[in-house]
Amino acid sequence: MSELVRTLEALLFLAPEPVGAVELAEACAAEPDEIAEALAELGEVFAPGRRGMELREVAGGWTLSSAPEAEAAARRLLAKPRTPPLTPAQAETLAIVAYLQPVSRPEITRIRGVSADSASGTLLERGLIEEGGRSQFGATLYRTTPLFLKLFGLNSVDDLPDPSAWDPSPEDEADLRERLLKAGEARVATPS
Amino acid sequence: MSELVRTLEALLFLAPEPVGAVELAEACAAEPDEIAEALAELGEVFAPGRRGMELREVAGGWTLSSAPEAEAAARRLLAKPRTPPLTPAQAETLAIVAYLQPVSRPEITRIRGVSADSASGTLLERGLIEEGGRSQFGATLYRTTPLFLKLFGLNSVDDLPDPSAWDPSPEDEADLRERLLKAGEARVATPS
Amino acid sequence: MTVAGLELDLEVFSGPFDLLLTLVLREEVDLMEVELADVVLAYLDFLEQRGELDLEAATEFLVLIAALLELKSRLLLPRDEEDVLDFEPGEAADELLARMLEAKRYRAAAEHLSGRLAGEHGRRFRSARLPGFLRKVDLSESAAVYDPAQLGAAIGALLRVPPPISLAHLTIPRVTVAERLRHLRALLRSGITTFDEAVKGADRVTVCVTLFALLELYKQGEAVWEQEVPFGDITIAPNTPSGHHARMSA
Repeated sequence: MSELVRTLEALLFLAPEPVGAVELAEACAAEPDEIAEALAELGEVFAPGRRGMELREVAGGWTLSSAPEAEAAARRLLAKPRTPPLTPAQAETLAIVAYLQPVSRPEITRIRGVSADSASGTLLERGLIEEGGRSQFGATLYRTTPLFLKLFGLNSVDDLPDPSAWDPSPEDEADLRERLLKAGEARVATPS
Repeated sequence: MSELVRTLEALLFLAPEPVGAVELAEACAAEPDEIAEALAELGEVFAPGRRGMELREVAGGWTLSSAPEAEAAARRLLAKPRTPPLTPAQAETLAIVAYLQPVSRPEITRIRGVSADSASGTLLERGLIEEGGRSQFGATLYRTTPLFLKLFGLNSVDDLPDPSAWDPSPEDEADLRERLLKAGEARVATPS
Repeated sequence: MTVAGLELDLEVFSGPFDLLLTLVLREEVDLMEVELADVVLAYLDFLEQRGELDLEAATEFLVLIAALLELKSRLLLPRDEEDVLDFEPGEAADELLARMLEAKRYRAAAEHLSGRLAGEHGRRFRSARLPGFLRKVDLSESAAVYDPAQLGAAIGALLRVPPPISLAHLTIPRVTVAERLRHLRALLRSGITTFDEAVKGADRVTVCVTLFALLELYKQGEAVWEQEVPFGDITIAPNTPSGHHARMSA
């Protein structure tokens, strides 16, 4: 392991938050391509399944995380769960904030059709969303946090898939049409 | 690297304090001699001079620490105030503390209309504000720090810009604190 | 089973709820002919059989049935004030469809996010205090990085008092249910009457409130009502033991 790779390992071990390649280059007094090469080597060392740690690129920077295989032991030692799963209401609220940010609470409510107060409160408390300014009427606007990106393994919100990917497909439409015809026939067969 | 060694590596990476061999054995559901063997193997991997981290046995048990060779780079990266752009919530909270100091947390909440716990926590952690005594009702009071002045390029808080340039109704003669509290209460009363 | 699969057996339609919704939105089933009360009853039956309340599914059902009720009420109301009516039925259906698609899109995005989070399960990050040699910050080394104007601007924004909410666009109710109850009871004292008679010359709000009053009379057992054909006049009769059976088509 070269000195630069060792230094990078030490920095990523110490840094409380993901560190961008530019900052790493400055701290190591190295050129960007040297850093890229060293990060690639470190990525090999900490490739999934090899070690107790993994090298990850999240929230716009590089960081080390524990390997998922050690989770059972980590839970026993640290006695606190990683991140509890989201309830459907929380996941929906988070999805709306992630895609439409900055977005106000009334807008979230309009899209969900039900109040999002409790869900957004929990998301704020868990640090997954934060206030990001105010609308022209003074309503608080919400956006996602770097912690959200970290916990969801995303480098940026641009990595989220295009939501139109989940719109009903032409096949689904055709399927519905077919069910319509069948239902129509059934009605003719059994007049009420 | 065996599974047990990988798990130990993950645990020592995550643990903020040194961990004793007995606790490690319990967390890994392994026998003491297996742990001793695994620690010896890990000690080989992280022997001084080999990696960016070192495995060390200290008073309370086993711990990973950064290698001394990386100290200069670590200082360049981390031994400096963290100054990411302030979020709107942080800027609001910091402005309230700067202009009204000393000011209590409940007062900040009343002015903002929403809780400032997370923002003030971050400002405390970054050393921009600090606790400075208690109000007559026992609430913690906040004030700005010398680091705050330094990072804003100010000689003293008297050099803060006159808010009248941004004031929607500068002709209002009332005290700044009273006006902020009144506006905050009006915001809470207005559903947005 | 979710709300979508709720099996319905209505006069004009039999099949799953989601299909009914699709047909209504495509205007292939006339919403005017769908007895939404029967849909609600079918859902209540389903809940009873199931023996437990799935809050998410119940919420979904409420949203959908409320949207259908809104649409139907727009179709049912008299159309004499075209300028005030903001939606054509087709437009309303489009809006409903767009709203459902939007909600569906973010429900799918939510599932994606939950899946992502589950995929990251077990990857923890280190959170330890920095070692001592990194905690000492040299003040003289720190440069000014923030602009004091940001603080002035934040204070200025906090001084802004929100404009009072204008209620001018809301109709102030000038007519009460109690008043319309008195009116209906007076009409019924001289025998059978009609809804048209009861709301002759009245404005839209009064028509609505009269309908509420009529529902109240029906609930109290004071009156029964009948509508022969959709859009036809509603006949209202004082309830006698041998009286007509009430039939509601809302």
